[in-house]
Amino acid sequence: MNPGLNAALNSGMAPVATPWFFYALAGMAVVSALLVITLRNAVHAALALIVTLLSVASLYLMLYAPFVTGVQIVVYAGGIMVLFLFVIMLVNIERSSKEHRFNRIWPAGLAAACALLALFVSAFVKGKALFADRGMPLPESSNTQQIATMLYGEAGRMGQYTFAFEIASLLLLVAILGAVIMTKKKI
Amino acid sequence: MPNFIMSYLGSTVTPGEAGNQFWALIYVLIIFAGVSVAVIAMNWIERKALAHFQVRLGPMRVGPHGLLQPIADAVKLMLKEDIIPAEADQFVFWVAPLIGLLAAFTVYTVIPFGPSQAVSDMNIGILFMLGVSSLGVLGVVVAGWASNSHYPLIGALRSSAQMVSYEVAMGLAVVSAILMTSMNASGTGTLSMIGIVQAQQQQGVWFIFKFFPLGLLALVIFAIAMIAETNRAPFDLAEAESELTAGYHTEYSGLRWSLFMLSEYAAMIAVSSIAVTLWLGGWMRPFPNLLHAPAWDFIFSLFPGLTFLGLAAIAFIGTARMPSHSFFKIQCIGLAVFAALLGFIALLLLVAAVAGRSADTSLAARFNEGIGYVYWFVLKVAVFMYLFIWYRATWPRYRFDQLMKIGWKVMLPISLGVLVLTAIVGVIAS
Amino acid sequence: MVPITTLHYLVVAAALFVLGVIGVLIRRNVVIVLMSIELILNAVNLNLVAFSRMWGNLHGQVFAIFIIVDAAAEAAVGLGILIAFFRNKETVNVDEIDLLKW
Amino acid sequence: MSVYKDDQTSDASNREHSSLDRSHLDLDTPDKTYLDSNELIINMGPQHPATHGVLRVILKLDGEKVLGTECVIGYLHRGVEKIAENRTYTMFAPYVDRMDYVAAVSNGLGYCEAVEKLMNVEAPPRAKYIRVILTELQRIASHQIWLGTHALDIGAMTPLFYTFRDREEILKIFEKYCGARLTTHAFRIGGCQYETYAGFEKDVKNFLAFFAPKIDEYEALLTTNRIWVERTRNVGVISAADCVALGVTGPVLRASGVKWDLRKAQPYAAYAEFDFEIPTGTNGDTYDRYLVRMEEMRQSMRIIEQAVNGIPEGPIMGKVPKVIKPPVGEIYHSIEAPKGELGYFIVSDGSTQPYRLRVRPPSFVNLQALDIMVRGLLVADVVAVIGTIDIVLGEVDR
Repeated sequence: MNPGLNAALNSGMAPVATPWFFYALAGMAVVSALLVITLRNAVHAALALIVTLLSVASLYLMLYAPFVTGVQIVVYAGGIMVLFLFVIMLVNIERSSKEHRFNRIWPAGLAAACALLALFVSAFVKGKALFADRGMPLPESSNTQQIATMLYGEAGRMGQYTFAFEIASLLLLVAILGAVIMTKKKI
Repeated sequence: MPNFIMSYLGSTVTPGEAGNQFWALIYVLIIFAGVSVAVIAMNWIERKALAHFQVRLGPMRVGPHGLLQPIADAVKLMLKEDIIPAEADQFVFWVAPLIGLLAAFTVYTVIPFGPSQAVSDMNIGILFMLGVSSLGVLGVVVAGWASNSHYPLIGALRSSAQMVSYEVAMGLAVVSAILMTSMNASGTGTLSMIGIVQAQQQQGVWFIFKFFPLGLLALVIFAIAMIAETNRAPFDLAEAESELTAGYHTEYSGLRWSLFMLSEYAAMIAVSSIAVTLWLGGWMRPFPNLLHAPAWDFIFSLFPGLTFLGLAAIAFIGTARMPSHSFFKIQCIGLAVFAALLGFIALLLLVAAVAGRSADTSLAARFNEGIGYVYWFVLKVAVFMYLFIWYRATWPRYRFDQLMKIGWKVMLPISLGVLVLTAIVGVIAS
Repeated sequence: MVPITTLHYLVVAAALFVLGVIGVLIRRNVVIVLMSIELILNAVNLNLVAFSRMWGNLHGQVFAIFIIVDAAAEAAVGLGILIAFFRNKETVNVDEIDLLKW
Repeated sequence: MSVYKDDQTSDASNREHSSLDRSHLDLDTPDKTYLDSNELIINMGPQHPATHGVLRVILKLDGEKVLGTECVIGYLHRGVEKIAENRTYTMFAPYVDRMDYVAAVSNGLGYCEAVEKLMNVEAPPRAKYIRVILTELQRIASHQIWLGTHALDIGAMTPLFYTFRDREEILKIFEKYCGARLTTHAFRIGGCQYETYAGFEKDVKNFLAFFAPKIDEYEALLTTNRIWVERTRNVGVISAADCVALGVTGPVLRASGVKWDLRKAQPYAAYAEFDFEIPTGTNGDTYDRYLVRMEEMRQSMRIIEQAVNGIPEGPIMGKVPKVIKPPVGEIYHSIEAPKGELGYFIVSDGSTQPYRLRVRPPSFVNLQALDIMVRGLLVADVVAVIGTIDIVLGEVDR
């Protein structure tokens, strides 16, 4: 065991992994995101999106957010993307793969997106000082428990987000019903 | 002794937790090789056991009692012509088995073979396992789609629908076990795989026996869901030979097909490991709470050696019973060498067990302890693996609508009920 | 080697966000437009989690979880609409979804 | 790729070139495409593990639901009926073994009896008893193959090996009796070629003692197996009226509740002398057919037991001339083969060769019921129903 590293880990100061990991994951995420929006075949795009999602999940892990990582993998990669693949198989993409990928106003869209990018860049350049660390990074080991406390509250006390959490479950219920009704042939 | 070996042996946490990348890598390699060997062994055992269920002999020609058959098959599959259907999506066709394989093997990083015998102890261990193993469904869907053929597509749709719907019941069963981890003084549970076993250790009960029969029910639900999850009989509709020829991998052959098989068996071992970790006390030996005297420790530490001794004895008997024809000479020698190897391992383990008893802090004791953890874990997993074979030999196959009916109308309500009851009983008990 | 700061994550998130916006704006296939929306949501999530680390509290992570829930609901309903639409019009192209222009 | 639209277009274009007339099947492309009402047309067979040979079934599916089927047969057509016109009556006898090759003895019995009836000769009693014993053994063997393959189709692997293990004992008796195991050619016109070998009775009795617990073993695996019952009950239901209308015979008919067995209705060979039951079902579903066939195996054992105990002494060959030359005329004779009514219609012009020989194979007729039985069921049920009809393609195609 490396005592120095261990001590650093316990204090929560050191990065979880080397910067190389960050650059590799960030590169993977961005490149596959680029593929998502450029690939002709929707299944290929979906596979690229899965790579993006998993890279982003790994980035969460580097940000000491293991629970979000788990949720991202379970819900996004395991759930939503399977749904996407199902739908892609059901709808006809044979035809769309022979058509134009981009709509007629794509220069305008690209220009708008570039403007947005410029906005982001200027914000980052000017407001660099805003993004310095303000607090102690949180320990990773009790991440799940702390999130649970925020969502469900502790003994006898409602959590900060309990109400929002219940609303979210209601939203999901509505979404399930909506999706079922929408896809049913005859109601 | 080099420093890095000692550094591991002195540690009581997993390499991942200790940030010991060297040992983590070694662990990954050991687990990868171990799982591959286990899959090969499972292949042989399944064929032999299935054959004996069905009054046949099974593989007998390649090696003594067909022991080398899986290796011969692996070589054959690798040398086979690599066929990609003309209309298939080449890239996706290639990638699909790899997705399944990655999903099946990645979960092994958090499987605890012992309190420090895991690559890493993730804070979200069980969530990670469920999530990553559910990624396997992507490989199936994509394989069926990429083949550009009807049978694979139907097979893929079937199996993905099946996997997704049984994941729900499976997840709820898992949650009820996780709920049990929180029933201690502090009231905080854990998602960590090692933490779950340690919770069982602290509470002095395997979760299968906790709140009887709630724990048992949860395990039964999980055990059923995991069969569906891994597409095994009687839920093997995706590969229903008589209906869809071979399901989603109909168009696959050679190496890529073997990758599918490898990931299927690896996934079987992985889900069995989850079941063992969550309900059967993981690496713990039987009755650590009742039979806790040091003498019992010693007796149980003899088990690995005795098991190998038994296997060696079986191999020796097999050698003795070989026909004395000259044709069988090489096989006879091979089996004898194999038996001797097993016997040697047995001797080694027994010596370690005896040596580990005398000195409590010695290297031998540490080694012995580790062997014991891995042995009990693997033994429990092996029971589940045997059940997989047994089911396959005994039961016909469910129909798709029946499968869905069972998943949503039977398993889901029961698992929900078990979850709610576990919570209620837990609150009352505390 | 520059240590990884919050800004690094923000830049990645901004890149993902912009790519998602481009996808929404220029792609014709609704499925890919929906995927681009997922990209945008992921970029937002990455920002939230990075800020959560920056401030040293968990609110960002909780918000990220809510957004994932929202994304699931969005995907289910969006794909439901898509299927219903495909059934009637036999197309998945956004620029052919012009019934309201009548 | 889209399964749905793509298939329809390709199918529509294929159909113009196809010589198959599918008009009666209503396999038209719908005018409008509805996603989940999109029909999928898949080919099951001729190379498919569950079509019992080379049956090709074109399935029209809605998702997994079967909207219609069409059987394409003839992949194993060998022109048996035409061959008969160019062979003498004696020379043709081995050919009938190749029709239902898992029940060769029954085929031979039907043919020999038809020719005997045409010639107005009768086999001596001992020969009749030998015929009954062998035919009933063959019925058990045929049902064993049915059970094994049917169970395998539904996903139970193990019964297949059990049934094949036990069928071996029957084949051993055949081999000892006439030297052949599968295509036995056991009988001759006018009686039997071979006298029973020494120990034949003992072998048969041994088999009966051996087999009685084995049926229980099969039943223990399947009859009360929940999955088996769920997979077979109310699957492939066919009413008695439909059966009669389609000419379906054999266990399929009896499982629908019609007590029709040629062994009782028009006794041939020595069947009039034996005491046995005709098992019938009530629902006409796959489970009933399974039960009927299991019971038939038991009844066959009863018949064999009576026959082997009461086998008379005497000649085994009737008075038939060396050259078989039936008088001018025609005859239809049918027997209860394991799969149903096996009929031979022979027209004789007084020469040594049949002028026309027509076989009424039970599998061929029963296969017609497939479409009625599987409509509205799922793909998985199609294989179950093909299994339960118990077809042998050699007999369907001839």
